[in-house]
Amino acid sequence: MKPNIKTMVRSVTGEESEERSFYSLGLVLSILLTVASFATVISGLVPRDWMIPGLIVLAIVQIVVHLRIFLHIDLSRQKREDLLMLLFTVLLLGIMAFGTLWIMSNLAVRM
Amino acid sequence: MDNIFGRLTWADVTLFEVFKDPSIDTAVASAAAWIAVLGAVAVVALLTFTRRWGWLWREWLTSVDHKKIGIMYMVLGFVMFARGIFEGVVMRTHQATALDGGILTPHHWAELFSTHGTVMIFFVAMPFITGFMNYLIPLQIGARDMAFPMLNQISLGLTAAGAALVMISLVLGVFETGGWTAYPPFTGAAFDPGPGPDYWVWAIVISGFGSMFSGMNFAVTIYKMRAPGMKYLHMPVFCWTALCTSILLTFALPPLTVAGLMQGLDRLAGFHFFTNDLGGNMMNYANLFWMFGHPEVYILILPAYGIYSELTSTFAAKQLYGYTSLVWATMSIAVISFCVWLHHFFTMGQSPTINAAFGIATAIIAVPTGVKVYVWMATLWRGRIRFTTPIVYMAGFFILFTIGGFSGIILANPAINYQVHNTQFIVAHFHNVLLPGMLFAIFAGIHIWFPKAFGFRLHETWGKVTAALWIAGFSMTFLPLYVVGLMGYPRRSSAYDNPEFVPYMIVTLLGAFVLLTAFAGLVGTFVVSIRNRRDLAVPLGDPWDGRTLEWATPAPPPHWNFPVIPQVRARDAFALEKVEGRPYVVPEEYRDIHLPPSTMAGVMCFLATTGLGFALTWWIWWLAALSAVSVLIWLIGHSLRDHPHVVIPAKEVHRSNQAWIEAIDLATPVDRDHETKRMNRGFAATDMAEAT
Amino acid sequence: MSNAKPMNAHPGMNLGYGEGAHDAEVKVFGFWVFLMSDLVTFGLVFAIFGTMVEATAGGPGPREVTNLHSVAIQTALLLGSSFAFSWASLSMKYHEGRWRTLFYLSFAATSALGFLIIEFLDFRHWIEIGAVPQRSGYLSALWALVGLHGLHVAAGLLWVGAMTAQILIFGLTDDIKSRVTRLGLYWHFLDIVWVGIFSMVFLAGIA
Amino acid sequence: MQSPRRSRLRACRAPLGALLAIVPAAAWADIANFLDPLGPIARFQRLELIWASVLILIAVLPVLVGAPWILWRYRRSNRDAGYAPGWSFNTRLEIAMWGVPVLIVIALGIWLTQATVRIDPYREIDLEMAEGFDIRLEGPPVAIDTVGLDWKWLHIYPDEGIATVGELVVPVDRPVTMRLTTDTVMQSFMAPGLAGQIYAMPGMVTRLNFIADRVGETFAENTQYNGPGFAEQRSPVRAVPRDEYILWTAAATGAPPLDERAYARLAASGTLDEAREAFGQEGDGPLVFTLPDRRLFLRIVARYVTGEAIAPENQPGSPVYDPETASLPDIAVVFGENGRPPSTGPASDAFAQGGICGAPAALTIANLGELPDG
Repeated sequence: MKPNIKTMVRSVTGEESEERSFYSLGLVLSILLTVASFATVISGLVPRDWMIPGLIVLAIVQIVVHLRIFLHIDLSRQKREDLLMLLFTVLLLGIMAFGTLWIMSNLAVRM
Repeated sequence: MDNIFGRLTWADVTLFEVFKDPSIDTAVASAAAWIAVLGAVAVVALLTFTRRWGWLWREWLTSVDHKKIGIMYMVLGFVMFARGIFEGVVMRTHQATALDGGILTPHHWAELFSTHGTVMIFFVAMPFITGFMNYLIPLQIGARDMAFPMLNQISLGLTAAGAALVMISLVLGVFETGGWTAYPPFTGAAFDPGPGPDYWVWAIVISGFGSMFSGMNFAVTIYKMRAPGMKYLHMPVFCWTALCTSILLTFALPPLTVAGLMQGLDRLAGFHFFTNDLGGNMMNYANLFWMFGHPEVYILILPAYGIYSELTSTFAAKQLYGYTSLVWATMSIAVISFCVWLHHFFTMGQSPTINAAFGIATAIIAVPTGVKVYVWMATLWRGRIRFTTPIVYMAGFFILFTIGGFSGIILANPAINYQVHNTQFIVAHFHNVLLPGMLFAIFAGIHIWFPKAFGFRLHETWGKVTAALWIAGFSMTFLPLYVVGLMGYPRRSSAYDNPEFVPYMIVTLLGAFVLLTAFAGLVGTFVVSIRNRRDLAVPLGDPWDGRTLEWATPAPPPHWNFPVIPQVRARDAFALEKVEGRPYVVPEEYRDIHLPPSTMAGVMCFLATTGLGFALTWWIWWLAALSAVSVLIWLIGHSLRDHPHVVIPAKEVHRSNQAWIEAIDLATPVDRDHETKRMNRGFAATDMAEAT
Repeated sequence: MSNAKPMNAHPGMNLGYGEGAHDAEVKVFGFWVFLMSDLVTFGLVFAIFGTMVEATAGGPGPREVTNLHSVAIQTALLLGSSFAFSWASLSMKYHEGRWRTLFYLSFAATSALGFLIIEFLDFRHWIEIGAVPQRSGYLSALWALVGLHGLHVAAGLLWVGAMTAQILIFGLTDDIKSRVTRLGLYWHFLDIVWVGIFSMVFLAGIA
Repeated sequence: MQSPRRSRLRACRAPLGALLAIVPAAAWADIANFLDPLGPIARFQRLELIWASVLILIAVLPVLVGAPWILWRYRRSNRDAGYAPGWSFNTRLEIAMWGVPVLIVIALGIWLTQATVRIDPYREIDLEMAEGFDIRLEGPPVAIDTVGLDWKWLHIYPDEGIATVGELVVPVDRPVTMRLTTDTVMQSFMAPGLAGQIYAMPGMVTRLNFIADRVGETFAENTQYNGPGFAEQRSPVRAVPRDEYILWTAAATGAPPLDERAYARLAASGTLDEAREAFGQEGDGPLVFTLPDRRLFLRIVARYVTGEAIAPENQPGSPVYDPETASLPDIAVVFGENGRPPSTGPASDAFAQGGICGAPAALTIANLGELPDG
């Protein structure tokens, strides 16, 4: 027994505008964060030593915004497998990328 | 375009080398080329004369049935295994004569150890485990097929394309000579501009994509396609190991792909990733390669652990001891295997802190591995062990694999590693874990599941003798290498000048011949079994008193696996039904079954990527473009057509299942004492029921 | 039954319940696994780039290759493309007709095409100033990383083309919706990778 | 100096002949290896091997003994043995299964960390270390710069102003501090009787420290495959009394110079035999040179960090390498007038630690960008 698609479409039109504003929020946040990243480097307001950490933080925040809003990752049950997969990937990537940078920078100093 | 074949010329054809410059060396090379060519011609001729082309195309090459794809993986593995074994024997023959020389030229020797390693790891071990996972996963989790059947076929096509490139290198040109790891800059364009390293790069990258897609496919299948009621902790241990292997395949292949593609860019386009000059850094390659290479070891060994788990519990007629421990051990191995890669280059010059950190991680990974061995012992304890062929392999595994693990933990200590790295000690170690660890499991697994796949058992006496030969051959060939390794004999060395090595190398040579006999024994087992297939037939499907869902189907299982998707309540679903005395229940209602349609996607991808790899190796640019464009156009075209499912009517399912159930009703259950006798038709009387 | 929300699997699908939804869920999850594997690939190329940042061998460095105007335009185009795609997903989810979806999809594609053109102009400029990948390890890593992303975008464009044809032929069937959803995941994923590239390659390069 | 190891690469020597070759194995009994070390580092590694083995045996023995016993005892035909088909868990057994290996690994981990730090190949053998090993230190360290060529090792003694190919001679009781690089592909230097191996890579400098505490002979070899002559890249290492070492260095003063041309010829792919032939030397002894340019090692390293591509004709090991036209970079061009690196940037610290003639302790990919163009 499949529910009638037409009635379902009607029952959810309220949700459409809700989702639209959510996506728009994502767009606004992304623009703000991108502008902040550019400003970090070119405005001259941020001390040099803080630039790269600042860029890293802004990039991570923006990635989380993208994941949450555009890729619909959340803590609900049906997304749990996706989220776990993502976290596991981040863990492995962390091991590999951190390991690579650690090993190679150490080797660079000792060569 | 001055030459439509790029840089390929007549001089690259190795078939006639022996006539131009007769020697043992060229004779070996040309013989190998002729065997490859004549073998291909013979297969084509056989198919033509028996008019089997249509059958091959319809039933096999275009099939998306996971069982058939699994079998094709095994066949591919066996063809390549034959090559790998022969190469091994030629190499050992050379080494036994290598005091100050040897029968081969150093160049040919280098080609041999490089192809032997590449073939054995990528085109024997990988197809074998992929084949097993393909065949078993859907059956064990109660599914009809993989999550992505067409992708599954494409994976096979890509793996076969890699294998094809390695085979083509026998006939056209030379192969790479820097070992299966192919470290630059030795394999870079500055030192080896020839086609050898290109063959390696493209074979590895293309088959690597195949393995990666397989991994994703298996992972999704296990995550999403389990039968209703089958919780994660109800899955057979093999499925757990397969799940972890799939995750490793998904995440560990990217470093290899990246390293391979960068090497390809260095060689083809003059990039500077791993070159000597302009900021290239070969240490990056070592780092990337082993970031793949170490998880790869566990990709190969975990499914083998799964097979050992299934076989101990089956042939001891016991529930598996410590299921949860095994699951935890498997998962922790999967994760830790990503934290140990540096132990393959302890001697590159990094600080002792880093060496110690990775040394400790390596020692830690031994804990779950050790636990597994104890778990299998505990499973056998107070069992009723039947000494069938798989148990013979298992016995060999216990002793030999433990020795391999022993040497592994020794290698984990950087202080010792400085002395034995890159020596024959390493060669002994990894053969010691891969042969008894992985290959024995594959052979044991073949004995167990061959009857499921083909409907008849393998000949038991032949099987046992072969198993004994493998064990003896392995011990003779590889254990002496530990000693010469400690004495400072480097690996990959075509000659030595220490006469003390000679006796060891002669034992090794004898061992290699025992291994060759064992291989012949394996072939003999198949031949004898096929001849006696009527006596060995087990059409009812459960010759070994199996415990998991795949045994609750006829042998061979129908295309759709299960007439009705089973409901699962607990672990060892089929064993439970048998103990409770109600296996083989007739379903209340049959429904139409929808199966994915056949497709030529796999063949297309095979042809296109073989062409692409060959073209990039020989700089035949038009062929490269043609291959890439044609496969893209085909795939897009494919997506624009409708591909209706194949529907098996409920009546057909009913008829087929009813015939099987009726045959079981007529049969008498066979006691385990007669398991290997003719009366075993695949309807088992279970030991477990008697005890409870 | 009447208040069942059709959000059973992933955004952009209103497939109802039953076999179709399960099938779509499996496929979308499978694609998610692929993306994660691809993420590792990108992460490793990033890491290699990190180890080679200083390997300029006296050739052009980050300052010479970074054109912030161009990077800003590329960022805007890619973000716009991503946003347009989410609009396409929404119209696929809430509206029956195919044209509305195709309309937004064409926006996404045009924007991405613009991105590729600007990127191509950048590449041409790099070649002009001698910043070719054959010059140094740094430039090899740069071209590989930016090029890999560009190649993904180009492949995505091809996919949008194929998808458009499929929508025209089949209409918005369950199967097609599931495919568009996967394409959407891919599209947004590429945007995430670009966030990494403009922050860590270009901005950090001149910081 | 005639030793039975002097081998020639004979590709197709009659196999039977090699099998039956009656070579006096006794001559080999005196050659030290890892199992019979000449110095404290290798001896320590051997001790590690023994103790690690003992510790691992605790975990391994139960399997080696238990598995065959269980297989036999619980065979199906033995109806006297118990049968517990449902037995699948036991808390104590679980604790033992996980606990014992964990304890062993903790012990191994602590142990291997200490050992790794203690014999870090980069660590110079000083008085403190000598005390730990209970050996004498007599005299300052001997600096040796080793260059891996296809397919022989070039050992440069910058302080003595000599260089050898095909033999490494070290004095007993004086620490050796070795810097390594190659002028071709990656190699791995190992002298098993003295210390483990370390990779040598073009454009980079790795280090190896060791000391011989008794007179004897071992061998140095390459363990990283680098081409057809790989098996030939093995030569004797002699640890000699201090007086003999002085005599040996003095005797070398009349040797031909290893100038740029001679080096270019030496660097061409070829075994030691072929190098002897090229330099017109009879017999099978080592090649000995004097060293006109004490910065030769540095110049070899610098070849790869000039910021310019290396033409294949100028790259030793390449099939088209041409020793007649090949040249090494001028050190002043690469590192500035005084042969020293720039005084700022991350590179300067590493360079500041450099030993002989301002040679870099570290020449890294990372500091390539910092080098002046000249």
